[in-house]
Amino acid sequence: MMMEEIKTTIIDRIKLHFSDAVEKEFSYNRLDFSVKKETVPSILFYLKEEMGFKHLSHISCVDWLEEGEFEMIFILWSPEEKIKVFIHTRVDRSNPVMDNIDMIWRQANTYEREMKEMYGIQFTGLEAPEEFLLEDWNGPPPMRRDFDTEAYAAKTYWERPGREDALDVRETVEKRTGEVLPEFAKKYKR
Amino acid sequence: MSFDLKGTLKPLTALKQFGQKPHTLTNVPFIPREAADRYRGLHYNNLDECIGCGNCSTICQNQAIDMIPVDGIEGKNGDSGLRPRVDHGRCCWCGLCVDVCPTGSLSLTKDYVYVSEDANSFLWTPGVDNPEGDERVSFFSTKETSLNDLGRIPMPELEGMERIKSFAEVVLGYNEEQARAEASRCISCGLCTEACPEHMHIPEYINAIAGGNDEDAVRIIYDNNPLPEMCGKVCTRRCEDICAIAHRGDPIAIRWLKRYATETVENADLLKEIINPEIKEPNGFKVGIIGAGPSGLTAAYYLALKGFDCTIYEANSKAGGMTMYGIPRYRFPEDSLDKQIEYIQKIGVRIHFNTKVGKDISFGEIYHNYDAVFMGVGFPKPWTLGIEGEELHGSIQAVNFLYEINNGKKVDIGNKVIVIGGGNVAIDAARVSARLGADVTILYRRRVQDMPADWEEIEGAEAEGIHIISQAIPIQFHGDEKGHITTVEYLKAEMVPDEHGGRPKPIAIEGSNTVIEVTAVLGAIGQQGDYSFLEEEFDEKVKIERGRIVVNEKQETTLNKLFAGGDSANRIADAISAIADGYRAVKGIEELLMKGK
Amino acid sequence: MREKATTLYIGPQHPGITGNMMVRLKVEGDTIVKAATEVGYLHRSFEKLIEKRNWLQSFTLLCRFCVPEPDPVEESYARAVEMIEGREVPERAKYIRVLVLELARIGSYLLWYGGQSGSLGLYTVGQWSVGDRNYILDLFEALTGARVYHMYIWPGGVRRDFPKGFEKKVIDTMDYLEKRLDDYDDLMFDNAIFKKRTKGVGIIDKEKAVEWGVVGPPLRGCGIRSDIRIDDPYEIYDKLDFIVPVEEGGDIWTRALVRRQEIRQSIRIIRQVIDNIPGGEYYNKVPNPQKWALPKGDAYARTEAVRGEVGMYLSSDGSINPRRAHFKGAAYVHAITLLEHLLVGENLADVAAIMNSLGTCPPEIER
Amino acid sequence: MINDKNSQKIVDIIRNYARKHSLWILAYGTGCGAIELPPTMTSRYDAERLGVRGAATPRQADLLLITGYLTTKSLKRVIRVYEQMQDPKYVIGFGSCTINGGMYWDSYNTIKALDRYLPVDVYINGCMPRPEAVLSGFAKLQELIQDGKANGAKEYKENLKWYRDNQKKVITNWKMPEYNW
Amino acid sequence: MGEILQYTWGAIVSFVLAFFVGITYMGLSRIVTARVQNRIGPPWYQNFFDVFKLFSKDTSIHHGIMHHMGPAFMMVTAVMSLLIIPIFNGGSFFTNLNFHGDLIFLIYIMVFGPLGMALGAGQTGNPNSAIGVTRGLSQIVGFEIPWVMALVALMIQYKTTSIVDLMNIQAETGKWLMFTSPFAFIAAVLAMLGMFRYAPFDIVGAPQELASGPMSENGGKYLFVMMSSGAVFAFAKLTLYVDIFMGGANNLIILVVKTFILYMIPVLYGIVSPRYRTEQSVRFFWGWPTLFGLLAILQAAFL
Repeated sequence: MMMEEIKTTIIDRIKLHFSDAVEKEFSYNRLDFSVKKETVPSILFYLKEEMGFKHLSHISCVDWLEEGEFEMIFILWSPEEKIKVFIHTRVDRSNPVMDNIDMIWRQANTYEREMKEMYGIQFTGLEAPEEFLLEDWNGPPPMRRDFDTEAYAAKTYWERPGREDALDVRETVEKRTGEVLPEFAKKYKR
Repeated sequence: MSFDLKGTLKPLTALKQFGQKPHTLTNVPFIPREAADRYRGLHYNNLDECIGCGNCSTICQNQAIDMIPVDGIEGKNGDSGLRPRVDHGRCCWCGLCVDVCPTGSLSLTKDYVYVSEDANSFLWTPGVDNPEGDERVSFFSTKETSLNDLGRIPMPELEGMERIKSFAEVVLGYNEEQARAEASRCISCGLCTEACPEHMHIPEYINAIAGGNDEDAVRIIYDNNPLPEMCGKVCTRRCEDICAIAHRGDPIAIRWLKRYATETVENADLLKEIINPEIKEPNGFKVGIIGAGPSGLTAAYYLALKGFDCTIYEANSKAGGMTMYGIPRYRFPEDSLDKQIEYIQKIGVRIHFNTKVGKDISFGEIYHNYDAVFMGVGFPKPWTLGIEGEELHGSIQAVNFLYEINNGKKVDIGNKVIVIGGGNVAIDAARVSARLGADVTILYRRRVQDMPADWEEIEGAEAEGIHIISQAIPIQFHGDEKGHITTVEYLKAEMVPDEHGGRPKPIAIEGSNTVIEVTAVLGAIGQQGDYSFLEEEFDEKVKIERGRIVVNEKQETTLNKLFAGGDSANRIADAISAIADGYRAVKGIEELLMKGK
Repeated sequence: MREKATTLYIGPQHPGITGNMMVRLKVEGDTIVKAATEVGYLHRSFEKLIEKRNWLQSFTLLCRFCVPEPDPVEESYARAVEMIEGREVPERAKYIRVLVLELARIGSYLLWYGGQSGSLGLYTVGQWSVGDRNYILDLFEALTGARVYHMYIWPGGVRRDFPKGFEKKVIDTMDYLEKRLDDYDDLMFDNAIFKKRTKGVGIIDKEKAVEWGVVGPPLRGCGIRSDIRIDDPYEIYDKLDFIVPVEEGGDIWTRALVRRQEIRQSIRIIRQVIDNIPGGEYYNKVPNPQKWALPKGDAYARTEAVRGEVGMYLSSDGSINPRRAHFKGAAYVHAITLLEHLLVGENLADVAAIMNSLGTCPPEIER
Repeated sequence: MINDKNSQKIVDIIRNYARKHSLWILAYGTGCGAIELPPTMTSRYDAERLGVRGAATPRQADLLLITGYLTTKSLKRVIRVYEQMQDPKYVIGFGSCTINGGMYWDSYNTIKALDRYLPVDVYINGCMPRPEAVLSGFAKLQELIQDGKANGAKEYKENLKWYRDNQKKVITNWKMPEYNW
Repeated sequence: MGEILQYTWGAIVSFVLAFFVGITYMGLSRIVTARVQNRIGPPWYQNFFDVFKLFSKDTSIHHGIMHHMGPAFMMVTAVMSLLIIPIFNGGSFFTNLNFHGDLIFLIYIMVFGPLGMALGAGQTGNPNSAIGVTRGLSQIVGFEIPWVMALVALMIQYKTTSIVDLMNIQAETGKWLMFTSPFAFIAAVLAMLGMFRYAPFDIVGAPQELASGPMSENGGKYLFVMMSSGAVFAFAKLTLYVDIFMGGANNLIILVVKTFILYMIPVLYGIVSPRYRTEQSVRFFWGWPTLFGLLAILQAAFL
């Protein structure tokens, strides 16, 4: 079967079973669906058991701070059809709760542990040790975009002194020529 | 109880290695091993080539590179005077700093061993602390591997032969996409601001354009230049000469980007809305300005913003001075400045057109009526060649020629024109003549590469079919019995190096006389000032040296409360330095008048 | 009678593991009854740092994801960027990339020889193979300018062209290696004790393998022909002639056999690349790195590394910084859920060997 | 006449000579640097020539190699390991990360300057230092030992409070036995 | 009185000799290993540096009295074994304390060291040590069987339990026992592989899972004692083998040559072998080596 036909079949079947799925096609062997977060476990289960997407390639999370949402991406791979499907879903940033899917794929447990720690997303019914990568961490979930790692590092870890005499090239030239940069232009400095 | 005989004995064959030569490198660590030819080891910086642009410091994701002053290196035009110092407690030897170095001065060497018990000793300046690294350079960037965008986005232009059919503007201007792409080439080092006489905030407005904020770009440009459209079209752009990228490739098209930014604003009302200048309450002082050239307009604009009451007296019917009347329309269309002049008038500057000082109004009147006077009168009078036959009919001064043409008058030049000179005026005259249908030849004393005109102009001229005869010194014009010029006689010249280290001088070769037939000759070897409007009482007080009014760093002349700028006061004699003069004069005037307040 | 269970910690720093990772074991005698992986010793938050760096600066961090074989990570990132941007890669660059990837594969397998045999106490193979790996690293040094952190494959192509005489050097090294591989076989694969130690140890169930997320040589060691180079071909792998070796069994031994054959396939690929490499450009230059912005979009690029699937999920919001760069390494699955499952019931003495055969790479898990 | 001072000196010279030629390393392989250690220890570079060999436990080791960045979680273990080692003991810091943070200067989870937390005798430049540089580092340390200048451990003992304060500043949950010599 | 002095001197000289030869052998084995591994390896005297350095290290950690005793037991075992093993043929100076029945005594005393070690390791509380000790003892159980069988075969065949007697028999007949009792010799050599704890029988201190096993908590001076006793013990064992199977030695050179050749067997085999798991090594010893031991006994009993 050609890749296009396979894709059409998949889209048809998914749309039949999951009315909220919005598809987006990409070139070659990629196919995206956006679904509501409640649909995620069932669509994943359906894809795995009914459509041969046996391999869970990846689970990722993106913080869209400005939109107040987390985007979660599940990437599945079908070893038979050689096609990958992306499942996108959005989770409210202020109340990030997701369904746990580690009964579908055991290894999802690890991803969920990480996301819980790094983004503060709660997975209902996730059984795992509290800490994953961090130890004795008491700041906000560090991968959230509003956490400023540079400021944290500067505050927490001592830095070797001796570099305070560095000059800014632009300012040096400015000073020499007597140029006065207006306040509003400063944000365009490199 | 099976026994795997093969499996037991076969491994024993490994013991044969006992007799083989060991693979160990015994010299290590006592004699360092030579690294590969491309090895990324410790840094080396060629301090003479380095221009201190700080691009290495910007690209470094580890913030390992600081720019620091180094003994023995002074900042100058095109060199910040700073040199990179590398914190080897941060460096990851990725070599990105090398790949982005616009001059290629920074490189990595084959040295890789540095061991110390002192943690603070890992902070050192390449090239200063390892001058011997020169010979061990291994990882360097070339034009080919450089990460800088070396190629300029080509400016859309009319086709060469299409151009000479009319006076339509040759340069079409960038569209948005092109402008963004061109602006993205900039590495924002800001060295160009030093070359700019007006010290415009170049990297900032380019960054604004690159980031898609054209309005901010306009606002930044207007911060110290009220005539960006003029600069955007005809600036001599010293900034581009020293552009960091120009060391390897084409400089950023700073001028075109400025032009793009100003062109995004459609009319004066919008301009005012975007810039939204803060105009101070009128402070009661009146300033008179002679000449609505770049310097005069600049002074008027910023003085007006500061609450001064400004009046400009302009001899012609349009503002812009030499840019308006000396530059042909295909480079600088007539309506170019309308929007800006209108805007300047909108914020309260009065301009009296067609009012020639010395004829329509006396200088004395102005001087006595105003609290301060700024004078930007330019260089209206051409130099003459001073050779035989110059008075012949058909021997025309290029400046006058351009003035007439720009005023819409006709000048009869026939079909075979010689232009003498190598400056922008000469090229302009030649290209205008070509548009009038003449076959044009330029005679220039030195070589083509010595021509002071913009290279783009020269290329443009050549594209339009204009011949250039270099190393040619005209010695005589011959005319017919009607007093009309017929031929030009010139000598070939050879270039002799100057013993004082200046640029080579052309020396005429005896007997190499050549004669060309012509219908007209346009002389373009320079202009001079005309200060005849100064009445006697002032004439003595205003000190003039070698044709130029002497001013101090605040543009103040030797006459009290008289300020001067533009061609008549500075040697560079281009629009942007005139603007700079005007801008400086504003400060001088403000200081003079507001002293007590 | 049940013996009392002892808790034993393997790690965090332990001669048996590359990198820092801890496995908390409950042992009864020498038999493991429970295993729990504890990671986090190497977490330096690359992904957070990448969000602060621009698209080109990020590239320098990538090779640090997994130290023994950094190039597939660079490759995945480069390809993900190219997917988002739609940037074309010159043909020559594709060949060079494949060459680099395969050299890296060989180098990594040579290190694995050392690890696998060393974890069973056969240090001589390790001394040879890790020593011979230096010849691969010498090639890298000549090509990329660094031994380990090549930082060579980047968006748009590769960083530099071949140096002079490089092709010959590659072929010479391959000739040498092929000779040496026979020595390794004599000592390692023909070794009765090695067979005894590896056969039937750490068996992965073939039926469950795909679901468990097993990839790479461990999956092929279960008898499943799965290789991204074939299944989801990238660069020029679809033009090359090579075999994906498969062995039935699912234990350490079959995984080792797969790797042993793969290293020879890699040599074969390298010879083909050197024979067929076209001329021309090697780099489709990216714009000024300071202002290089990618269009909005996302991409997931996967590369077959020695450990299995190495993927990079990139999300761009249209700015000059990546919105999110999420790296997935095979060890992320292998060394946690799979390892915890496999270790139960095994002998304590086999822990290091099992971890090695799964391609455990802690820096890849923790990033 | 042999006076005590001179004999002590001679003993020191002999002792330092033996110490210098017998460095048993305990590598804390934090990712990066660990990758150049196998080549250093194997046939091509063969550190054993210099008397350097691996030790399996901290009790037996003389030399702690910190081969790169340290996360706070690792730092806690490293301190413990260092304190378990027996005098005389030395520390070598590998690469940029141990000097001033290296690539991870803005990471929330890694320390920047190792010498705030442990006394470091020798730093090796590089990211990562290649085996030649590592061997040079060993050679440098040997030099220092011979001259009696590698006194990191002594310094640690003398300034324990300062070190401890720094350590506790980054390790929020200090649940370790105190230094127990 | 003179006799006692002679014994004392003999004991001291043999100890020093054993120490030097043992340590040198260790160094040489490292060179041999290195050469097979394509390396140059350390100088032959490297282990002297190591030993001296360990001696000069501070030792500030201890885990109670048994922890102290562990290495001491080992040293005692090594010295005692050395003292009852005659070093040269005939000479009374190096006969030391040997007596009739010393072979039986040796069988006991040689297990004593590891047992002491076990007690010491047990007290450290380090689980690695504990598991290492368990493994070590299992392995001893493994190789003791063929070893004892080989000795029993010799005892039956030559009707003596004295090493000196065995040496004398060889001297008289001019035939080494390794030729007259080949099965016993093979069994004994295979057992020796286990005794020396080179691969494939180095599971006791496998660094991959146990750090250094029983010695995990021992550094500095403890390790110094252990290394020294190991060297002395190795020399003693090798001398024993030479004495009972290879006709003993008349002078130092022959002794060194013979012991070195014998020593190279476990070293070389170790270079090319991965290690057995505990139960695998026990199974190994109870397999072929035990069979050879049985054959030796059968040979002794019926031939």
